[in-house]
Amino acid sequence: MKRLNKVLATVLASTMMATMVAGCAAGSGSGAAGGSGSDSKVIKIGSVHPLTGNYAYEAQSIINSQKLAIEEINAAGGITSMGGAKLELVVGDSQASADTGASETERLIAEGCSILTGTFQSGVTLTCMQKAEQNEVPFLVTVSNNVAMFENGFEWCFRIQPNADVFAQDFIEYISAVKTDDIKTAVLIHEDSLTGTDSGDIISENMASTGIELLDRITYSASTSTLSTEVTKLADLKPDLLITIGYFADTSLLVKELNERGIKIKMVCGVANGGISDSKFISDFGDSVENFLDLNYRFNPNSDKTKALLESYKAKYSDDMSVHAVWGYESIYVIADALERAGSSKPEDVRNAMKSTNITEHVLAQSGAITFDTKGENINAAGVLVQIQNGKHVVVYPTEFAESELRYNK
Amino acid sequence: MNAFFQASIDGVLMGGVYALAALGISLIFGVMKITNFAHGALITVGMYVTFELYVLLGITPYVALPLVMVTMFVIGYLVQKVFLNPLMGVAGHNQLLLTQGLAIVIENAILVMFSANYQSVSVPGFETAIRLGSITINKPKLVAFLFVAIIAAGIYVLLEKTDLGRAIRATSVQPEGATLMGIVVPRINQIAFGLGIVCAGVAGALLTPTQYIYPTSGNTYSLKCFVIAVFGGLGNIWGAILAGLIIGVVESFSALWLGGSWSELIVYMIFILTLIIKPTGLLGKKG
Amino acid sequence: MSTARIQEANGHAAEETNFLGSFLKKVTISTSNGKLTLPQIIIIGVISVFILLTPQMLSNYRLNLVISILTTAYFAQCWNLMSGYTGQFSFGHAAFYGIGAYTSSILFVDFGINPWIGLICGMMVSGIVAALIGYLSFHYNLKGDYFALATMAFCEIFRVIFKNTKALHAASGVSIPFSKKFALMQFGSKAGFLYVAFIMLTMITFGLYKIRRTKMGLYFVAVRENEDAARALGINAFKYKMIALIASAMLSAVGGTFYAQYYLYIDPTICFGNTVSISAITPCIIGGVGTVFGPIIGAAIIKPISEITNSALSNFVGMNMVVYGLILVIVIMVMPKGVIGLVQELRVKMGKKKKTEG
Amino acid sequence: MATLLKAVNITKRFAGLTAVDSVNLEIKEGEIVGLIGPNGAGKTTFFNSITGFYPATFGSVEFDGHNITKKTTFQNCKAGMARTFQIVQPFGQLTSLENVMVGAFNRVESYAEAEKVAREMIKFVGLEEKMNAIVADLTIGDQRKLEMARALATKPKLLLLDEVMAGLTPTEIEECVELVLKIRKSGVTILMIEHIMAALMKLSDRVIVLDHGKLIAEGKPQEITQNERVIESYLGRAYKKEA
Repeated sequence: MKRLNKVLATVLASTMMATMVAGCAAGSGSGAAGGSGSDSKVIKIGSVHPLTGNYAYEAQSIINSQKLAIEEINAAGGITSMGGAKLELVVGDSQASADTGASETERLIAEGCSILTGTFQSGVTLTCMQKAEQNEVPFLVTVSNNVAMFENGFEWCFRIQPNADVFAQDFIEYISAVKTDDIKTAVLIHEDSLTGTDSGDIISENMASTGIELLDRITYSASTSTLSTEVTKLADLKPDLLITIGYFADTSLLVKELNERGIKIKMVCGVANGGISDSKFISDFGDSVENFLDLNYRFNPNSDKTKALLESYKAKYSDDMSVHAVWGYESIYVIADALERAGSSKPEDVRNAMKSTNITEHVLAQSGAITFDTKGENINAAGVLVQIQNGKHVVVYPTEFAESELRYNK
Repeated sequence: MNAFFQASIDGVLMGGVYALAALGISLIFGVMKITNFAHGALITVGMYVTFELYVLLGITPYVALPLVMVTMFVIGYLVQKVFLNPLMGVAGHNQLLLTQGLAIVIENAILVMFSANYQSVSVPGFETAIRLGSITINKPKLVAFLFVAIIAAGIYVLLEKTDLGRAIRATSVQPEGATLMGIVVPRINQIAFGLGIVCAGVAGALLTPTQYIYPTSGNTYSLKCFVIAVFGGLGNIWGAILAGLIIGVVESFSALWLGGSWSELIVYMIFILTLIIKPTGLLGKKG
Repeated sequence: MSTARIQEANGHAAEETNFLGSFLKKVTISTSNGKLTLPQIIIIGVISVFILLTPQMLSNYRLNLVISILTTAYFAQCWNLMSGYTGQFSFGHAAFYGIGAYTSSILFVDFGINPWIGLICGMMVSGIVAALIGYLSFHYNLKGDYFALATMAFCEIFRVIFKNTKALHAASGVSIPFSKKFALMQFGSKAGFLYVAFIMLTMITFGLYKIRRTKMGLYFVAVRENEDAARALGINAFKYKMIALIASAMLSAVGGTFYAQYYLYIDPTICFGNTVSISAITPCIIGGVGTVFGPIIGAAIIKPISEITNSALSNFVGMNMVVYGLILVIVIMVMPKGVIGLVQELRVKMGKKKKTEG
Repeated sequence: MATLLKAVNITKRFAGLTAVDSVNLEIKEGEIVGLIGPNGAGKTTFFNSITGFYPATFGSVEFDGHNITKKTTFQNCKAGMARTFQIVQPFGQLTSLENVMVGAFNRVESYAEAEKVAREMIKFVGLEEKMNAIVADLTIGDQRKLEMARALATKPKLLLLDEVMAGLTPTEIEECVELVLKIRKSGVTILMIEHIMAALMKLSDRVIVLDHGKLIAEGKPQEITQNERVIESYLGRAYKKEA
């Protein structure tokens, strides 16, 4: 045992030394790699997501779709304005922690990424954006809907997805439009992290304008192991409309409890809900979640491009493409477009090109082009109302994107 | 009133599962004075073992239970043998960081092997709850509660009525003395750790019909188990059970009256009060 | 102060015929003797100069790594003061770190109070909280694992409170506007932060080194080694545990404010998460608990390892953490007393070998 | 001679068990008092009650003219009461010098001065060879001596020794006896628990005997050896063995 220890110690010590030396050498080598010239054949795009930890599943799907987009672009000849330069995704793992996210951001910048994408959790995203801003490298948010993030006067950051404010406003608008007269009361239930509270606040403030009475607002911690008491509360209130904001696991817990107790609610509507908009949700709950609604970002169901994308994703990863993944996919196309126009992979040129983005052909369910305002937010970002019908997600509102009529529970 | 009864029942049932997981912590701490921070990760392992058996053999978690127990025992036995026994003599903070390191390894090894996808196990006939008037009782949790009672009783008998149990208890009181009596302490430690991990694994297995399985799904229980184990009195079986039930009910009622976000606060306050007022826990002997 | 002692030490070293043994002896600093030898001073000097020159030599990313090593080492030293020196093992040091970060950030963002003043306020608030936690724990004689679990519970309580209280920004956290003004405690470039972090670490390390040779320092260690004996020798153990805890908490608060000013965004999990507390403990255990330089050595090992596993295995999701965890486990198994403990053991072994051979 | 310690009616109960039962004791300045009794007679508990480790259930203690019943250990130490432990309680990872310095700081503030006092005390107990050794590496005998040096460094008026000679070799016992006499000469009053009867006979001016928590005899060593009750309860076997 002692001998073993000694051997282990020696191995360990030498590995440490070697890695440290290697690390330093690598560091000095890539020191000035930040702005590799336009003649380079490979353009690096950084991607920081929580690949380990609680959000590993969602993060993985985003990375998958980014890789898919890059393959498509490279197969189609890369960035033509730069002599067919190829794109490469450099992946960083934020481990769901802000300072790891920040240091991964720094690493990807050091490795010469022209632009970064990330990171799913708003807190981590914000920290990473601060780092990108300081290093003067553009940062395109894939998924993170916190409003305040873009109120800091950042000049290098962009976001194509709708923020929590847009979600909540759209929700209020759409629900006013589609509600029937027998829907008089509502309960809002959401998880208590940034994602839930952001939209939750705006909805509870504006609920009155829809003419529906908000009976209660129930919050819980997303990592909870049970929601039975919350559902008990809910059962006592008997709302006509249940509004739920949460991730996949907690929303599933909620639905499980509702089903077990046979609680039927006239209308269930999520807001950017990680559960209801996931196809696994349908396969797990079947008929019981029929007619559930979700106000969420989504791909445009009526475009051929989308249909092809969904098929190729499924073929490649044998899993349905999640709603989050769409933003990973589209983010790469937005970047490729900027690179094409910039004709350079210098972060500054990419940023300037990003500012004048105007993409009309995209897979998103939003009317109008992808184009950024001065803050860096996508002006036309919008949510759509999705419903589960016959075991499929279909868009039911606004009519521009609708695949089907909204169905009501009797 | 209805909500009151419902919350009590939900609390008690959830408390049963907490109690079982905490029992493992209590046993491990009681015998080896190890604060096992890998407990949550091992609960997850229990879930995945159950899930794999469900996928491969198509058996429900309840049928799979004996196999889960054996697997978990072996895992626990080996973890103690390979990682913890060599560290038994050194300062406690090493074991703490070691179990923390193991938790990282286990959690991410699962991620590598099974991907981060949400997995679930369904038991036919268990999708709906039992109804008694307006009160509903969750079937998987009810069954889990029964299993918890059986396993707790089993561990009680093992500890109190068998030679092995006596050896374990002797080791927990005084390892040096036990050595003098001819007890092979390292092996007893391995068995005790194995048993503790069986508790974690069974808790995980029993939870599979009620929740999703993903690489970090056991983590939620980790801290709560410590609270319960200390609250009940470290090393005390009935204390852990009682404390589990109390914490389950407290959590349920604080969620009802204060909201789920604050229920954790109440649990931790109870914990600190226990430490201050009676550090030996509910049923622990006076210090 | 004690020339006799130095002579003694020198004499002792001269006896050591084994070159490597005597070298190791000179390089390691045990918990028990307080004087630096010349080789140690030289090594420290060289490393310091190297660190101070890094802004000229390294990329931003490497600088970020150096800064994070320095701040991690600083936070670990804070923990070392109370848990390493005084033996009160805290598992919830994030509480003090978080309170420091939140106090200065909220004062700045909501009330326009300068972060430098906020830093002082953070130290005060953290000190008061520590006094409260310390009183409850020490007055009721919580020790060992029980104390560790209590601190962890206190930390969780803070996390829940901060997460759910609107006035404290709840889950939204606090985002600090970016500026380049020294007056606002932002130093424009990474180099500025690096120097500040270096000064913080140097000061706390120097303090820990010095205090070891004072009455208070000796009393801290005495309480750790044997509280009953300490009390029998006239030491008010409660008082010294309180001093160590409060001092450690106030210094941790500085680390928290630094984090907030450097990363410009904090939220309840970033500040009060379990991983934050663990990040203070890990370097100490790797380097050597209760030693002056252990936490620095530990941070200098563990941070690069996590960087390297992240970058080397970035395309193999999860493996980065598996390897990191395994390294952690192996390190603890091979060096239960940390790097410094291992080096001391090797030294003793080599000394003995020489004796038996001779 | 003035009374240094006056313990009245000291009673200590643990969960129903009475470990010390109404014990009265008075010690005069300059005395060496021996405390004997069979195992479990409550001797160490009595020490702990007097020194404030755990306060007595009933009774009062007066030390050097002050009532110290409610005082804690460290306050008593400041007032001039020092003790050693039945099982040595060293600061294992510190050097001998540092161990004793901890005691010395009871009276002095500066590090240099404490070091001076500690060196003197270590010389006093004859451990100057091991000044810089890590205490955990010392023999039990040396650790006991060191513990005495540590206690003496606090500059006590009263020193309570709890079986300092247990487990020592005959030569070491010899040295220890000399040491205790030397301590007395330096003006320190001593109360000692001891099982080594021969040593106790040589050292003590007075011996008190505890049995089942009660004081059963008190007097000069010779008187005690002839006391029927003492012989019956304890001394018979032990004294014969020693003799």
